Amino acid sequence: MNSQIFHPFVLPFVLGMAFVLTYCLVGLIRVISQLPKDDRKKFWRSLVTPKTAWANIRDLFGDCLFHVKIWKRNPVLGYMHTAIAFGWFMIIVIGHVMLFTLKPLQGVEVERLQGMFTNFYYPIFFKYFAEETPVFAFLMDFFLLMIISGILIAVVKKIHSKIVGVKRVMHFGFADSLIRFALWTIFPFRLIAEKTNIMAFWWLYSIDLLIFMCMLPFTRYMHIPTEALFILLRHAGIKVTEPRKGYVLAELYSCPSCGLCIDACPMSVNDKMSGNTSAYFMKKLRNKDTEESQRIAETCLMCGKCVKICPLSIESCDIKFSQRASIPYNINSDHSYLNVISTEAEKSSKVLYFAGCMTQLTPKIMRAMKQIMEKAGEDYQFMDENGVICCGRPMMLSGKTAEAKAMVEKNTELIKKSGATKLVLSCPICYKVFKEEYHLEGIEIQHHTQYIDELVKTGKLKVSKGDVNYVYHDPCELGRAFEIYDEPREVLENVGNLRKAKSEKEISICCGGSLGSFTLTQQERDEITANSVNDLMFNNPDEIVTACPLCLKTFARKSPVKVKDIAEVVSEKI
Amino acid sequence: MIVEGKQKIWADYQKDIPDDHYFYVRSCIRQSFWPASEVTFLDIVRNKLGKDFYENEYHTTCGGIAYHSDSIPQETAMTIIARQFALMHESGYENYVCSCITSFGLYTETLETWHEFPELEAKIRQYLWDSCKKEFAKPKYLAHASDMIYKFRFDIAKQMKFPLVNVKTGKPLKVVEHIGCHYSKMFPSKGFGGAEYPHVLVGMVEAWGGEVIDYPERRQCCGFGFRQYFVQANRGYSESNTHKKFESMEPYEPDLIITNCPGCPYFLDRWQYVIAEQTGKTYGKDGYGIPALTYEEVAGLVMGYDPWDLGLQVHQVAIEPLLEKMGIPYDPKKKYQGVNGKDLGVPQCPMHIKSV
Amino acid sequence: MDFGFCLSPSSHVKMDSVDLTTFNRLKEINPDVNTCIACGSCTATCTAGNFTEMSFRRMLLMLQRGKEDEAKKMIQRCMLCGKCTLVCPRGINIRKILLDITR
Amino acid sequence: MKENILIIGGGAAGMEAATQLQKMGLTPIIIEKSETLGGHIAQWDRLFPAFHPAKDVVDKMLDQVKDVKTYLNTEVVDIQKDNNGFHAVLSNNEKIDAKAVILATGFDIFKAERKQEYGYGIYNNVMTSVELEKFFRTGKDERINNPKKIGFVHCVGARDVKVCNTYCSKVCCTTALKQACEIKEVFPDAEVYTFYMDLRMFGPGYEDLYLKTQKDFDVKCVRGRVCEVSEDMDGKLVIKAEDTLFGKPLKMTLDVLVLMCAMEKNKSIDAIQQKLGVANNNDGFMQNSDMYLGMNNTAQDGVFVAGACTAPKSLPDTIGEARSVATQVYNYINR
Repeated sequence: MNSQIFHPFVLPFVLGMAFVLTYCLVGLIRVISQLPKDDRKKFWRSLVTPKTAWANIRDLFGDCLFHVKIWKRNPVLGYMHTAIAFGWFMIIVIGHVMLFTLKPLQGVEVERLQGMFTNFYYPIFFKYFAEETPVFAFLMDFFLLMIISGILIAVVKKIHSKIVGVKRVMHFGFADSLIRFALWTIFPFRLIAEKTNIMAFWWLYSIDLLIFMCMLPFTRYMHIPTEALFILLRHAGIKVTEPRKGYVLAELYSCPSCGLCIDACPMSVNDKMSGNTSAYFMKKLRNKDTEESQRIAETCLMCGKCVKICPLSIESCDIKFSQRASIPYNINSDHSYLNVISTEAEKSSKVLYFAGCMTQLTPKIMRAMKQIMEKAGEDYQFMDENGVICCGRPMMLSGKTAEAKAMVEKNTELIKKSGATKLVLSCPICYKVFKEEYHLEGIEIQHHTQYIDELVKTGKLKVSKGDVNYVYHDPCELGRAFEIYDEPREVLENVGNLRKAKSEKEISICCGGSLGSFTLTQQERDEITANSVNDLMFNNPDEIVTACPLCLKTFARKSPVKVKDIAEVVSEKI
Repeated sequence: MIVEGKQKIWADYQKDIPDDHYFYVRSCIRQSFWPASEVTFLDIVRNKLGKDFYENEYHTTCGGIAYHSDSIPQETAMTIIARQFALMHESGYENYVCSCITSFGLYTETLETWHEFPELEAKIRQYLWDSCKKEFAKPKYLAHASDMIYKFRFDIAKQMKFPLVNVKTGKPLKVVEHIGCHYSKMFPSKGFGGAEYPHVLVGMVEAWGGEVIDYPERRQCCGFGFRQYFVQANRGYSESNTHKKFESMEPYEPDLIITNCPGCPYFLDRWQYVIAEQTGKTYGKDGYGIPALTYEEVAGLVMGYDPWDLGLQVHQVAIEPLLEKMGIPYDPKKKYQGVNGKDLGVPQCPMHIKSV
Repeated sequence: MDFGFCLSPSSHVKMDSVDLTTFNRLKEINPDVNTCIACGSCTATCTAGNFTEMSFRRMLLMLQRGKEDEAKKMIQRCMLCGKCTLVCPRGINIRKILLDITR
Repeated sequence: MKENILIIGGGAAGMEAATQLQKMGLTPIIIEKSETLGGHIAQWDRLFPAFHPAKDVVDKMLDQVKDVKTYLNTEVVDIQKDNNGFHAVLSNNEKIDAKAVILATGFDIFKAERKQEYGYGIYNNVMTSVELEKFFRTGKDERINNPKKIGFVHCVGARDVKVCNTYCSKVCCTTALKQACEIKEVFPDAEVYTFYMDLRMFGPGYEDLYLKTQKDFDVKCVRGRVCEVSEDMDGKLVIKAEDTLFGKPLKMTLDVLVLMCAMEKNKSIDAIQQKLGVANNNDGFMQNSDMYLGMNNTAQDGVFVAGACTAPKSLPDTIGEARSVATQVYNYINR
C-alpha cells in the first residue's frame, strides 16, 4: 500500500493531540495548585495509600470506561457510553500493542516505525502505515464497530430521546453540536478510510480528530479527561469549599452534561423549571455565568437526588451551597438575643424530645409523639414545648454556616444541661444538622422513625396491625441523606400494609416544600408536589405516610388521600 | 381655598351674646404673664364701649390647672366653679365672662356635665352649701372675653387709629390666628366658627384690616398642655409643638400672631427664643421673631393705646418692627420704664433672636 | 444654652420625602409583596419573634415608611427557618424577600 | 286582577319591582320626584367589581319599564289607608288609589361638608366619590388636573358617631378601590393612596378587584383614617392620618382628595313614611319587620320596602330585594 512512515494528513491529529495534552496538563497543575494545602497533602498521600489506590483503579475502569452507574440506571445508555469509551480506549491500547507486532508495509523498517515520534500518531492511522495480524485486525474492527454501534444509539437518542428512555435532554449550543458531530463522524470516517483507503477520508478522519481535540476543553467532552482526576481527588477525601476553584473545578469539568439529573430532578415538571436542574447549574457555573448559577443555586430544593443518581457522583448540592455562600445577602445576622434564654433544665430525663420549628406547625406530630413516649413508659422531656430555637440548618442552607453557630451553641447548651442520653427529633431537617454539626458526645441522636422502630422492636411499644394500605414517602433529609429507609417501612408493616411508590428510597421525589429552595414560588412548588403525590399514589394507597413535618404540610395541600406522619399512624395503633 | 365654604361654616357656628352686664373673672396665668391685657380689656369694654363689666375681688382660680394636671378631682373643680357662679349670682349678674380659655373650657364642660348628669349637679349644690354656705346658681350666659371683643369688633373698628395694615406698602398685615384648644375644640358649638375653622380671631383680624393666613399646621396646639410644661424634661415636647407650627407658617411670612388663650401667646413667644438658642433659627425677618400677641393687645394697638401701656415690652420677641409696620409711634426710652417712670433695667440680649 | 430639654424629632412619617428605592426594587423582583394583607401570621409564628420584636409585616411597612435602617436591623434577628413562608395565607415567599432586602 | 301598586321611587329598586309586578299581571305605578328614572345608579359610570358600564344596566331596566305608568317630577304629598286600600294625592293634585305601596325611596349621599376637618367646600381639591364618578363619566372636573398624588378617604359619614352614623355603608370600600383603579387608568403615573379603617369587601369578585388594585395598579392602602386636611401655599392638600398598622402618624401632600361618602336615609320621604306608619331603625333607615323573613314587610299591612331605603345596599342586593318585594306584594294581593 504505502511506503512512507509519514503523510501530511496526520498533522491535524498531531496538532490537536498536542493542544489537548498541553491544555490538560496546565489544567491539572491549576487544579492541584488551587487545592488548600491540607487537601493537596491528602491527595498525594491517597495516591500511594493501597486502599485509595485500589479504589482509584476500580473506579477509573468502572466509571470512566464501563460506566457501571449508567448501566444500573439505564442499560441502553450504559451500553452507549461503554461502547464509545471502552471501544475507543481499546482501539488506542490495541493500536499501541500492535506497534510491537506489526508487519510493516513494503520496505519500511520496523525500527523506524517504532520511533518516538511515529508512536504518537502511528496507532491512530495504523492501517495506512502497516498491516495488522489477523487477530488484531479482528479486534480492531470489532471495537470500531462497537464504537459505531454506540454512536448509532447516540444519534437515535439525539433524534428521539424517549426511545432510549430519556424524557428531557440538555439543550446545547453550536460548539457542543459541532464537537458532537465531529465525534460521531470520527469512527465512521476511520472505518471508511481503513476499508477503502481513500485519501480524503484519512484527511477527514484526522481533521475530525483535530476538531474534537481542539474543542474538547471548551465543551462538555472535557469530562473525559477530567473525570479521571475527579475520581482521584474524591477518593482522597477532599470536600467542596469554594465554587469554581480547585476541587470544584475538577467537578465542574467532569460533569458530562449527560442530563440524567434532568429527568430525576423534582423540578422537571415543566420545561421552564427543568432549566433549574444541576446539569444546567454545572454548565452555567463552568461558563462563569454567575448570575444564572446563583439563581439556580437559590432555586434548588437541595433534595440531593441528582447527586445520588449522578454517574459521577458529582456533589452538585455542595457546590450550590458554596455558591450560595458567595451571594451577598448582607443580613449581618445578630442572634445575641439568644444569650438571655435560660438554660436551666427543669428536670432531668433520659430522653429529650426536640420537635423543631416546623413541627410546631404540625401539632399532631407532637401530640402523637407524646402519646407514644408515654405509652412506652419513657422517661422523657419536651425541649421546645414553649418556643423553639431554630436548629441552624436553614441558616446553613443559605450558605451561612458561621451565622448558624449562635443557634447551634445555644441548643447544644440546652441539650447538655438536660442530662439526657438520647435526643429524639421529629424533623429531618433538624436531624441532619444535629448529626453533622452538633457535638453531642454521649448523646444518641435519633429521628422519631428510628426511635419508634426501636420501641416497637424492643417490645416497649405494642402496636396492633390494621388493614390500611400505606405508602411511605422518604423525606430527602432522612432518606438520601442518612439512608434511613428500612426503619419506617418496618414500623409501617407492623401497623398496616405497605404499598410501594413508583419512585422509592434514594430516587424518591421531594415533596416540593423543601426549605432548601429560596426562590420557588408557591405555584411552582404546587406543581412539584402534585407530581410527587402522583408518584406516591402509583399503587393506590389509602394513606400517605411521611416522617417530616414539612412533607406532611406540603402533601396535605395536594393529596387526594389522608397524609399522616409516621408517629401519628403509630399513635393510632397503640 | 373657597371662602364661601368657610363663611357657610361661620354662619352655622354663631351664638347670641347678651349685649351688656357681665360678671368678669380674670385668668391666673394671664394676670401674671400679660397683666396689661386684662386691664386693657376692661378699659375697652367699660370706657371705650361703655359696657357694664363687674369684677368681684373674692373670685379665685377656676381650678383648671389643678384639674388638668390631675391633682384635684372633678367634683372639687366643680365646687370651685359653683362658688364662682354663686359670687356672680350674689353680685346680681347672670352673664359670666372669663378671661381664660382653660376656664372657659372647664366652665363649659361643667355646665354640660351638670346638664347631662343632674345627680352630679345636685351633689355639687350640696358640696357648695356644705363648704361655703353659698346658694347654687348657674349663669344664664357664659362667654369668653374674646367673644366680647369679637362681638364688638366693628365698634372697635370705628374707633380704630392704626389698622392692621403695613403703612409702607399699604398692604394688609398677614396675621396668624391661633385659638386656645379649650375654646372650641371640646365643644365646637360653643365657639364662634366652631372647632375646625374658628372665626373668633379671624373676625377681629378682618374687621381691623388684616389678612388671615391659613397654613397647614393651623390646628396644631401650641404645646402648652399643662402636664408637658410642668415637668422640665417634658418641655421639649411642648417646644416641639410650637416648632412644628412655626416651620409650617414660616413660608407665609406672617407679621404677627393673634391668640386668645393664656398659654399660647406665652409659648409661641418664649419658645421662639428657646428654638433660636438651640437651633439658631428665627422665624421673622432680619433675625427678629414673629410677635405673638393677645387679642386685647392687638385691639389696644389698633385703637391707639401706648404699646408700653399694653405691656408689649414683656414679650420676648421684639415688638418694634411691627409697630413700625403699622406706623404706631412709640418712645423707645420708655420701653423699660415702670409705673411713675421707674427704671426697670434693660434685659440681657439673647444670643440669636434679635431685640431692639 | 442648656435648657434641660430639647426639640423632640417629629414622629410623623413624612410620606412626601420617603425614599422608596429599596421597596420598589423589592417589589420589582417580588411583586407578591403588594398582596400582603398585614394579617401578622408571619410575626405570630416567627421563631425569632419568640424572643425579639422581629416582624416581617412591620418590616415591609418600615421599608414603605422610610425606616429602611430599622428594617435592616430587624432582619439581623432572623434565623431563616422559613415558618413565616409556610404560614403566609397569600403565598408570599417571605424568606426570599427577607434575603432580597439586604442583598 | 289589575290592581294598582304604588311604587314610590323610580330608582333601581322601584324599576325592578315594577317590572316584576307587571309580569305578574298587576299594575305598578311609579312616582319619581326627579325628572328621570334610574336614581343614583344612572349617575354612575361603571359598576364594581368588574367595571361594567352602569348605563347598560340602567338602559335595560328602563326598557323593561317603558310601559309602566310613571309620574316624573312628582311627589306623593298625602296618603291615606282605608278598607279599600291606599289613596294617594300627588304633587300634581292627581289622586291615585292602590292596593299596596312599595317604598323604594333609596338613599341620599352623606353631605361631605359635615365632616368639616376634611375641608370639603373649603379646600379646592377635596371632592366626593360621586363627583369623581361624574368625572369618569364626563371626563371633566376642574379639580382633576393631571394629579400626581390622589388620596381616597373611606368611611366618610359612616361608622362615625360624630355625624351620628354608626353603621357601615357597605359599598364604599369596593367603590373606592374601583375608583382607585379607574383613576390609575386615566393617570397611570399617579400615586394613589386609600385610607381605610377596615377593607370590608366580601362579594364575588371583590377580592379579585382588591388584588387587581395591588398587583396591577399598585394602589397603596393605608390603614388609618385621615383626621385632618389643610392646604399648603401651593394649594395642595396636606393630610394627616395614623398608619395604624405601622403605629405612627403620617403626613403627606396630595393633589386631590376623594371622600367616600356614605349612604344615608333619603329623608325627603319622611312625612309620607310617617303617614304610612313606617318607623325608622337605629341607623335612621326604614324599619322592616325583620331582617330575615320580613325584609320587605313593614309594621303596616300593605306597605312594603325594597332597596336602600332600609339600609345601604349594593345594586345586586337592591335588585334582589326588588324582585322579592314583587313576590310579597303578589301574595298580599292574592291572600
